[in-house]
Amino acid sequence: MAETSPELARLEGMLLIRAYEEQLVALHRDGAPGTCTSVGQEACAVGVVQALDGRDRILTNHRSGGHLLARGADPGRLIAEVLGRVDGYCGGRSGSLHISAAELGVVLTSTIVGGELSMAPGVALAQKMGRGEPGGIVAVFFGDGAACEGVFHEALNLAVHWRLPLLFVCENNQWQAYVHRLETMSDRAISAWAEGHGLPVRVVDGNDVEAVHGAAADLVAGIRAQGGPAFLELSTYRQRGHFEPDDQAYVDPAECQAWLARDPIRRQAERLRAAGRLDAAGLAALEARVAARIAAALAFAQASPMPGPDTLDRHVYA
Amino acid sequence: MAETSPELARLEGMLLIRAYEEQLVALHRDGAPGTCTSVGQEACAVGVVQALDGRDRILTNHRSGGHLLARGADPGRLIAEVLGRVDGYCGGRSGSLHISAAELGVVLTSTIVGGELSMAPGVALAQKMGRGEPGGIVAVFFGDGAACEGVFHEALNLAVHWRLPLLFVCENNQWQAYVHRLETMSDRAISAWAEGHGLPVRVVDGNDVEAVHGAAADLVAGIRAQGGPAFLELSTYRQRGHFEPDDQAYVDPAECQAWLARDPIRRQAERLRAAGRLDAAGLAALEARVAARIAAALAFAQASPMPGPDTLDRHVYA
Amino acid sequence: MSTMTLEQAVQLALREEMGRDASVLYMGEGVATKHADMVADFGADRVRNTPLAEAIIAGTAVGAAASGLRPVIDLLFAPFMTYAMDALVNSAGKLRYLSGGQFSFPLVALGMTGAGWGVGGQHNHNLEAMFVHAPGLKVVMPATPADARGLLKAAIRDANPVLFFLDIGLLHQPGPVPDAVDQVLPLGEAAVPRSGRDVTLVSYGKTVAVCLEAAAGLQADGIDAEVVDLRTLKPLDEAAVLRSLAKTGRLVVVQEASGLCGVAAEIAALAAGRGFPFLQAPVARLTGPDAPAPGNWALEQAMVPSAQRVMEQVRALVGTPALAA
Amino acid sequence: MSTMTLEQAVQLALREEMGRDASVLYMGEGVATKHADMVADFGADRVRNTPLAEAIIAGTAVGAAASGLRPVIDLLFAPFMTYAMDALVNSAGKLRYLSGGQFSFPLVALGMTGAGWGVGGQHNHNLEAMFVHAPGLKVVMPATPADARGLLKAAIRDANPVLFFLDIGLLHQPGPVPDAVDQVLPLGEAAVPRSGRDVTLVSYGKTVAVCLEAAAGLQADGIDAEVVDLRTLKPLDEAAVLRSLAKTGRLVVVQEASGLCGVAAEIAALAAGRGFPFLQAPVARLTGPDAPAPGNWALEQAMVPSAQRVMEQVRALVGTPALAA
Ligand SMILES: Cc1ncc(C[n+]2csc(CCOP(=O)(O)OP(=O)(O)O)c2C)c(N)n1
Ligand SMILES: Cc1ncc(C[n+]2csc(CCOP(=O)(O)OP(=O)(O)O)c2C)c(N)n1
Ligand SMILES: [Mg+2]
Ligand SMILES: [Mg+2]
Repeated sequence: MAETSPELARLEGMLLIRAYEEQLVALHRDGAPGTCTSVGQEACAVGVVQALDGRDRILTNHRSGGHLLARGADPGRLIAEVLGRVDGYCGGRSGSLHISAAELGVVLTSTIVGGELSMAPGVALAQKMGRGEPGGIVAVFFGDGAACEGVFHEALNLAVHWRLPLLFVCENNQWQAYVHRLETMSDRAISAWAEGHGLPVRVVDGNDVEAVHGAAADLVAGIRAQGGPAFLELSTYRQRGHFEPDDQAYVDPAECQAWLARDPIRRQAERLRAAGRLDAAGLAALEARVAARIAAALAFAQASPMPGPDTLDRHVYA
Repeated sequence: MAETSPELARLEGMLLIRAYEEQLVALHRDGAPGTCTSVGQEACAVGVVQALDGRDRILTNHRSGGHLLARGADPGRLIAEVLGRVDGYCGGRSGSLHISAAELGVVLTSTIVGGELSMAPGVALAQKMGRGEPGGIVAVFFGDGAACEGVFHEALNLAVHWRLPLLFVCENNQWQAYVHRLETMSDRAISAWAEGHGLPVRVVDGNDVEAVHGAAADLVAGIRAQGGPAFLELSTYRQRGHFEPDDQAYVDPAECQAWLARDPIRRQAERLRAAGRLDAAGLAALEARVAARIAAALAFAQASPMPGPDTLDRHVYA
Repeated sequence: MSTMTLEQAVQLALREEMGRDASVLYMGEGVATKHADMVADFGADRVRNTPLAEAIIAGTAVGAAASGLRPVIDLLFAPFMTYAMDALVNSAGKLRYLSGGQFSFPLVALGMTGAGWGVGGQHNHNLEAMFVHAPGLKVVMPATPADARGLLKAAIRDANPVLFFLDIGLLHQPGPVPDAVDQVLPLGEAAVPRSGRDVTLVSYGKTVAVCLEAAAGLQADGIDAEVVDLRTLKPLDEAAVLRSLAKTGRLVVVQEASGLCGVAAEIAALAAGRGFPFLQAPVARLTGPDAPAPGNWALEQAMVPSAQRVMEQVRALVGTPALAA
Repeated sequence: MSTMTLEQAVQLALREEMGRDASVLYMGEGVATKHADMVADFGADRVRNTPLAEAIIAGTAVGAAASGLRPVIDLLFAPFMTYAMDALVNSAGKLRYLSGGQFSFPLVALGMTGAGWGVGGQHNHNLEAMFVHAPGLKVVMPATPADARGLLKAAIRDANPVLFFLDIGLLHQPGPVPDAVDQVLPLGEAAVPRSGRDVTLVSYGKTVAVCLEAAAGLQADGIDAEVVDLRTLKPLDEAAVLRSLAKTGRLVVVQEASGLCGVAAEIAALAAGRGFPFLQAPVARLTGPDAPAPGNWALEQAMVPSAQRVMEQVRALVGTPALAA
């Protein structure tokens, strides 16, 4: 399998996220801190992030592993951060829930639901006012739950009215921690709310990485050309529950099964196989490469020391 | 002029509000505290409040004079409150900005923009759960500015999703203190935002008291019949500026002139005159009656004592 | 006597009060999911999952409380209360006053806080002092399952808005709880879980146990420490603190929250004022640092004053020559 | 020296800093309307009216501050900051720490507070202590036009988020302001507008003048009071307070904010701790009541500690026999 292509790269990107998060789950079973995994949502991360370029900035939230890896984060430094080690992106201070990596343009990650929406217009304003790299835009990832917070409304209105270069990416994974989103909003709510703000809105199958990528690329091109914001709602599913461990006893098994059958990684692999661009050996090779990276990452992270308690009040003030 | 009719009563109701607020303006010129008048918006208050009945509850904000008077508040107790006297509805503690009168069902007035929207679903929930009078609904008055606050979005979503008996009444008076609303939102924003929530929405000329009343009555009937909320946007204008005194130097005179020409009181008077139901003498009689009430109210209020400083920490805790 | 965790005690109190008073309502992000049994017993009307929107959860509670209901809202983690701050501080705390006493707001807002989960300062922030500072609110933070039950029952029955903080580090610790159904503990009364003559240790939440451990350790040095558990942070049981101080003449105030303008500052200020005649040594405060909580578990634990530090502090104080002696 | 009001001094500082540094941005509900001259001078990009939405004003400032701008946001009245609390406390205050120092947040949030307008507790609420308690934030509250100018300039240049409170009662009072353009007053330094030997009066904001008036009145009784104006509430100039206390041995802390967990409690706690060796009498706090501000003008004025009360308090203290004497 010598072929490389964007489609294959997207498959590999998704495999990496899956392997990384499965590693975190295994670590958790051995006593490491829990995490919010994005298993099942890999197409959202990969599809959108690959539609951005180096000038752009990303804001994310508690479920950030996919976004960071898709942006090129080092899985070793990510695992180190989850484990609270000094080589983590945040020196072990964040743990899993607010990992940002300024060097990658993944900034200001917040685990306050809606926090990313609150800060994103300011990052976009700075881009617009020439403080970022020329032509850069901002993408903000948030969940269906975050769309219930008032700051969703405030951020959309400000972005539209100030014509900020901001792509809103709602990963509608059907769940808001332990509450199904249909217990908190109507089925078409999120895109309908966005439409009320009068910006371009697309709703896309979030488990189809090519569809996600295509829509994101269109919207990003529109933002760069016209300046104002755009909105992308991705229908997807949180396969593993909210936060490790989660037995998902509260989840309707039929709903879960239906979504498992639409797994984004299998789908992309089948698409490539059907097109004659991937065979079993090729897939196995990709998986092996990814597994090796994660194994090396784990070793790196586990070798990294814990920060000392004497560092407790470092970095409070600038 | 022996005729009495709802239309005439609405005219008289608007005249009373106008006379009351002009009295406050005069008092302010003599050194009394300032107020947010609703001069120019009287049709909103009278049209909506007359569509409610005694079982219903009302929440309002800093610009509440019209709502309170339309609900039957005693102008003497209102002026007393503005002047900080013990006979005010709130014993002089509120002053002009948060006057509520539980005995009239005007509850929980807040001068925090959006405060009324934050509390209204709870009042409606209590009604729905049988804590109010059977069949009662709730009306919440707020401005175009309040629609920018996140709690607007949260309140709409909750009311829709919980099917609360709540009439949202947005008095879109074009201004948000010293900022024109088109500096903060697009022209069709408010109703478009509401529509995104999937509840019945009507946009009505807020300077036509009969149109307001008709729309409010329809929506109230719908709420009583179906249970869920409804939304009424009233296009109107704040003739006197934000808070006394306000020279309105920042206002476009052409815009202001155009709206003054559409004064809701003159309009209702002309409508009745055209229909042969009011003549100059009749109007003068109404004005005289209203003036007499306000004069008596002023005398009452000015005779009311100030609360003593020993009462400073009364009513903090129940 | 039964044995249960603080979390279980909270649920027990809620169930008891919901059974007793049909106007009690329980709302929050996931409460109906997590407590399907309560939905079954009290109905979906009274046990409600909400949208993910703290401002409207709190605002709705305020409106409902003024209209004949008694809402208990679960705001999950204390830092999320910042979204609910307007409803709690400006509405619930002020509208009784500004309306001249027309309304009351019998509501309880629950929030978890404190070290014990290791997920960082956006989940663990001991910000209870912010609400102590705000007028019109009461604030409770129990240290034992029995107190959690008794105080929550009192909070639900109280006519005022009560912020009720649950220390994450205590949630799963078992403790004895009396079986009597109506074990209501009045708000505003401190407890003295250990009496002593030489020094007063004042605390609340999980650091009460730290003080008790320190007191046990100090025994070996021949130092007899009294431990005062504030339990309610507002209204503060000032008399209990002064009573203890009158006896011991020495005071160490211990809290996990950061120091500046915290509850420990209030207690120390009380001692410096009305307690001054009793003071034989400086008042010491042991508090968390002026820093957010880190995600790293060990660092998070290091934020909490330890029994070791309390003991050292006490030894230093007792060594201080009594100025008045 | 020019004479200007505190409000004018704030505008002057803003203009100076905007002229000096193109990354300074001024945003808020109506700032462009009220300061059309600044729009003319600095452009509509840098002087912006915002939607009526404090949460996103503050959040936008946080995002912009981390991205190379220096926003100054006008949140109008302090109680409106409750809507901005998440952005200020959870984002600006914590994300530097939680990111391991990757970001800094050079922003200033302005809010008016204090008696002087008579429109009630939803406009006047001295809640500065809430922000003093929160990690990662700095807090300033000047008492004179000159200090307002110098401190605001320092706040704008500071790399941290600064809450900057303007006392409504001082806004329109004129005072001398030095003409030098670069009169920057470092954050964290108290002033001693009056020195004395017998008692220390610590305060900030409008009650500094109350203390000065009381000090003048006490002169007649032969009591020589020193007045310390904190100016910055965080970082607190503890050394200045202790220095004065070392000299006088007696302390009265005066603030308009309510007492519980306020800045006066922190100062009193400092005195009870490191200041204890100096204390010759109880530390007295004179604060506003634990009540929202009423709309009634006279009642609102009555919330503010008066010079009369300060004098009575001082006389009582000086009458207290020095325990150490
Ligand atoms: C303000 C706030 N409220 C509640 C939480 C607890 N919480 C963390 S994630 C989550 C669900 C978020 O749902 P959604 O936005 O759909 O994102 P998802 O977890 O599904 O990716 C909740 C309730 C929080 N972190 N912040
Ligand atoms: C949270 C909050 N922000 C700002 C203000 C100051 N303020 C009072 S009224 C007002 C304008 C409100 O506009 P709108 O909602 O349209 O009502 P209107 O005054 O036009 O009736 C503003 C900004 C406030 N009282 N509360
Ligand atoms: Mg979700
Ligand atoms: Mg308006």
